[in-house]
Amino acid sequence: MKKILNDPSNFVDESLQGVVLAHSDLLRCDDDLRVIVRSDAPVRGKVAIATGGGYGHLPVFLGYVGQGLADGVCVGNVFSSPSADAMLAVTKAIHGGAGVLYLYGNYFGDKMNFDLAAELARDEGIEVETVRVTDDVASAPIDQMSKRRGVGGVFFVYKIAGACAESGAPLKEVKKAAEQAALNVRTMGIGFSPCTIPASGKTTFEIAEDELEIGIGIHGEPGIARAKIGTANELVSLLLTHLTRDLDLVSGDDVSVLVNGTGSTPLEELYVAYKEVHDWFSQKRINIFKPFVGEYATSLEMAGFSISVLKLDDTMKRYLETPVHTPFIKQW
Amino acid sequence: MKKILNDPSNFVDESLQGVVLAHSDLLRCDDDLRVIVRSDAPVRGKVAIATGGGYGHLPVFLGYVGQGLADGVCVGNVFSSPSADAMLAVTKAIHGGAGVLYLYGNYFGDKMNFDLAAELARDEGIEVETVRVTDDVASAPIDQMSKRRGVGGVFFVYKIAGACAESGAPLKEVKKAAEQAALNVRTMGIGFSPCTIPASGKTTFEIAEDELEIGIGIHGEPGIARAKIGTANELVSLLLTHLTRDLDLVSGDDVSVLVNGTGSTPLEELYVAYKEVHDWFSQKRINIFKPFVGEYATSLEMAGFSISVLKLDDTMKRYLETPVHTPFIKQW
Amino acid sequence: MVTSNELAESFKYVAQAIHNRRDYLCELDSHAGDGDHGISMDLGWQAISNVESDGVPCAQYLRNCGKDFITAVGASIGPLYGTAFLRAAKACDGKDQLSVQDVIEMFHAAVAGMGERGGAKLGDKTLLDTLLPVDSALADGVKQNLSLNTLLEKVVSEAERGMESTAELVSRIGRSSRLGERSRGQLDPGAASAYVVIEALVTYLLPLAENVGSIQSI
Amino acid sequence: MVTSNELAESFKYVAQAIHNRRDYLCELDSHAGDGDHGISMDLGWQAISNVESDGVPCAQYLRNCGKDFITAVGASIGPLYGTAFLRAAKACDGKDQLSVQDVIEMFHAAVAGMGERGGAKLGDKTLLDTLLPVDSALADGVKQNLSLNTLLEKVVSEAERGMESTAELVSRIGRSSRLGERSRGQLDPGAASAYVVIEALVTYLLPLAENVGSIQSI
Ligand SMILES: Nc1ncnc2c1ncn2[C@@H]1O[C@H](COP(=O)(O)OP(=O)(O)O)[C@@H](O)[C@H]1O
Ligand SMILES: Nc1ncnc2c1ncn2[C@@H]1O[C@H](COP(=O)(O)OP(=O)(O)O)[C@@H](O)[C@H]1O
Ligand SMILES: [Mg+2]
Ligand SMILES: [Mg+2]
Ligand SMILES: [Mg+2]
Ligand SMILES: [Mg+2]
Repeated sequence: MKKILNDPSNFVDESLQGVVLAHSDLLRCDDDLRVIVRSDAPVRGKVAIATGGGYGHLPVFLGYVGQGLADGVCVGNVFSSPSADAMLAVTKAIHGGAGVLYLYGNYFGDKMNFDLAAELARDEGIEVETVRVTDDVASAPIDQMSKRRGVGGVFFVYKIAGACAESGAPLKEVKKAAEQAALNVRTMGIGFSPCTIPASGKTTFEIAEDELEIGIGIHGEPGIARAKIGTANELVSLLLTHLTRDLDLVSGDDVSVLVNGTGSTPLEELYVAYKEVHDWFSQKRINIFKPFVGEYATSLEMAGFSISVLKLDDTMKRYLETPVHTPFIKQW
Repeated sequence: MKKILNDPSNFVDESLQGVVLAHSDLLRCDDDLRVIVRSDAPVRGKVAIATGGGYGHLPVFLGYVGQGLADGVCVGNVFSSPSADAMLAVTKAIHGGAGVLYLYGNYFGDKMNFDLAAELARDEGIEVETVRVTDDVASAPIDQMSKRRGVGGVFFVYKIAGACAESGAPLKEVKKAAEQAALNVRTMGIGFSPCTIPASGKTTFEIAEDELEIGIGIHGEPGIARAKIGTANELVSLLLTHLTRDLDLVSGDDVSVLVNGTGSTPLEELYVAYKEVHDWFSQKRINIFKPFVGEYATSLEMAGFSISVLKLDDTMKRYLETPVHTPFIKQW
Repeated sequence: MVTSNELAESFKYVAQAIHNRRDYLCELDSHAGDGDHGISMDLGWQAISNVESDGVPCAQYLRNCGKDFITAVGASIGPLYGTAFLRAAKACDGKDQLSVQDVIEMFHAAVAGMGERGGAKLGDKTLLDTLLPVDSALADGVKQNLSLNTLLEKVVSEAERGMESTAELVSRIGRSSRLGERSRGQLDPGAASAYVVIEALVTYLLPLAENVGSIQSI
Repeated sequence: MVTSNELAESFKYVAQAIHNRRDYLCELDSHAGDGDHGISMDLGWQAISNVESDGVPCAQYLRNCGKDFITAVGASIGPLYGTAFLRAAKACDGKDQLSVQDVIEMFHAAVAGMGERGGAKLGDKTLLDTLLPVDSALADGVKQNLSLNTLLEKVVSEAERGMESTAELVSRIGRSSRLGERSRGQLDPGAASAYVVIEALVTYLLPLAENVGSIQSI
């Protein structure tokens, strides 16, 4: 295992220490390293957004804490849910009097912990609402959308909900904006090679030298098929065919697109993919508004990429333009 | 070779098409894909900064084109110098009447092409100066600094020179700022595993499962030693010992630090390294001002990291704070 | 009547049993899960061992157990046991000491809470496959007015049967459901650790239950 | 006297020779370099084949060759040959036709330009190891007032000797210098392609040189 590591069991804590030391201007961590909030939290009168989940997906989730996105995060071990206790602590630290939205990817562990935290927070008089992101089209059929996993498309939901909260909207409205985004975002990924979990030294899956996992999840969960390596054109067409069908996209629609690298796939390759995305949508006369290319949701050093498509209305377009300022994601 | 690719010989051009399509708000490419400039070039009256080199190091070099950094770039094939012709074209496209600074990493191919381009540009009446970055301490002894390669520390030189140019300073002064930064920046890297060149399908080097290349170059050039895997603490101490000795750092000095990932090393691990950097410098009573952690100079999917240290004076501190706005690097 | 000190004694006994089976539980979790189940359970029950009971009313004591469990553990098991203790606390709210009937109701509330928290049903290959049969056995035992002794023996055999049923099930929920068919053939770690909990509680209680009569008479 | 059309004819002959050795040159470059040398040289000389010479003065023609070479090729070989042609152009500035002496001076300027551009010395394992001996042979030939025929034969044997010397050298400059000792044992690709250039030029010129006398008499 070639990693920048001391004791593997301290991996998450040491990494978080590094984050907090490097970005003390923008992030704050009071005493529990697993509870990190934007440095100006709580923002009085603003709806606060809490997120969280397992570690190993940077910039998900920690990287989305900051102006224009989320207010606080709780961080679990690698690919493992943080505790309800940490979630409650985040909730209290970011609550600015206007309620808290729990916004995270749909996984059993996270759901159980966040639901329990919500119960405890309500006991303390904090209004809490929840939106779970279920954008991974490969993880369940569309008529069971609530069973789908949350993957890279969570970025768009943070972006929309964060902008709405920043605008001063009340909790109900921020929740609605998040739901609207979650309803209109779809993602599908392709895995080339696995990553290794530091604590166990195990890889997340096995795959042949000439095979790809189509529809892979961000913990290496199996997708819908194993396929031989194809050209960039073939891979992108495959993903976009699934995504546009699932989203019912028709010519004239406006979308935003995220071409996301899962870890060790070079940015140079992601732009080859983006060129294919551009050509494919042009040909279908679907308009791309504000594309994003880069690492937005990773799985440590897993090689591969995912494409997320967000179907846009005018409100979402406006929210996509709202400035964002975290140590990991900046836009203005 | 598991890559997002069509015909490998079109890799660079297709990737550049993706970049230009995704970022047409900030970048412009007139007819030669290998010649890319900031969208508002030429900026009248401002010293223009041209850079360039082989492809495969994103955000180096292309990613540093934009407000606060460079004005234009010429892009070669993977790990191969662009042509003097492309450099001349960039020079003409960005020249705003105040002269052009050529700023790039010290490699024979790039030097020959840029020097020839400078000759041709001067023939056309454009004032050109050159600063080559020689920050890689592992590539030659300090008394042969001009033989050293340019690696990740080029980021700091762009940052300082770009900020100086943005301030309206004349060419001589911008050159001096760049030289000052180049003189005060040092880098050393460690390679864990190689990358594969798309056109040839070959890896850049071979290395055992339990070995690291200490002092590796950004094309996989051999460093000063092969070593067994160590802890994060050991690796960082090793690099910082070399760097601080080479820079003659003493307690009380101010530095900026860049912990750079070379491709497939996860951000989570880079922050483990940053924690070690922080502890090491604290212990030596050397002050870290504005650290940077992330991918600033890569070698496709090479695994590993490098540390760059810039010894600061007050002017450089000020320049480090100047806003930057490229599709790849943003700061404000 | 059961006091919070007596609850605490029994929980310490459970904690020791879990600690002894820690590696076995991790091993079970390494097949379809992430191999941490023994560690998580051990952390959680260790935390419970340290909860003060002296002079603390039962409900408050149980609430503190729940809170300390979730402070110690995230993952899946944290909110499941955390919820169980919090619901148990709610079920005996206001009571200083508990009758056997109270304890049985409390257990029912705890298991129901786990079901609600995770949305799992019998047969989904989770700890509920151990605990739901126990819950039914308790309810039936009350109806049939069994002796405490007999009931406890029934409880342990139901728990064991439930746990063992998970070997042949396909996981339909939680981390291991990712594996689909490949999750078949191994005990569910949560079901196995729940059996350790039940078995330890029963082992602890049996000597105390020796001379007491039928449940409804206590 | 040599016209730009005659220069163009000889360069087309060189371009064809390079094209024929393209794979061989790539193969040489694949040991210590990146395997593109044959492709780069081929691209560059192909570009030169297409430069218009009809009615263009020699200096202008050579300048256009240099510019088109660097438009076609980056890498190391682009600026080296590009500089060579541009310096050759400068050396014959203002002249419409060239004497053999002019051509020899022009060649010297070209090789000197390559040395300046890359900073390489004799023995650094580069194309200069082929070209510098040729340059010396030409200078000596002029001094000794050899016949053109004899001189050309000397030129080709010096080029060959120079190229072959690179096999045993360690690269001290350019991409292959990264390899240090490991670069020993193979011909330098740039030295090999420079030999192809010289050999082609000589082969093209020899028939024309048959009936002319000593250099200084032409
Ligand atoms: N939704 C759920 N409902 C009930 N039990 C569950 C659920 N999800 C997981 N479990 C139980 O948790 C056990 C795994 O616990 P643990 O390993 O501590 O958590 P994690 O899977 O997060 O690593 C499983 O064996 C199963 O019995
Ligand atoms: N600094 C230099 N001076 C002279 N010749 C050089 C220099 N650097 C490289 N060369 C020549 O260039 C050749 C390699 O050319 P080529 O493969 O086209 O370029 P690259 O190395 O950029 O791929 C070498 O074999 C050597 O002869
Ligand atoms: Mg587990
Ligand atoms: Mg776990
Ligand atoms: Mg080459
Ligand atoms: Mg080359």
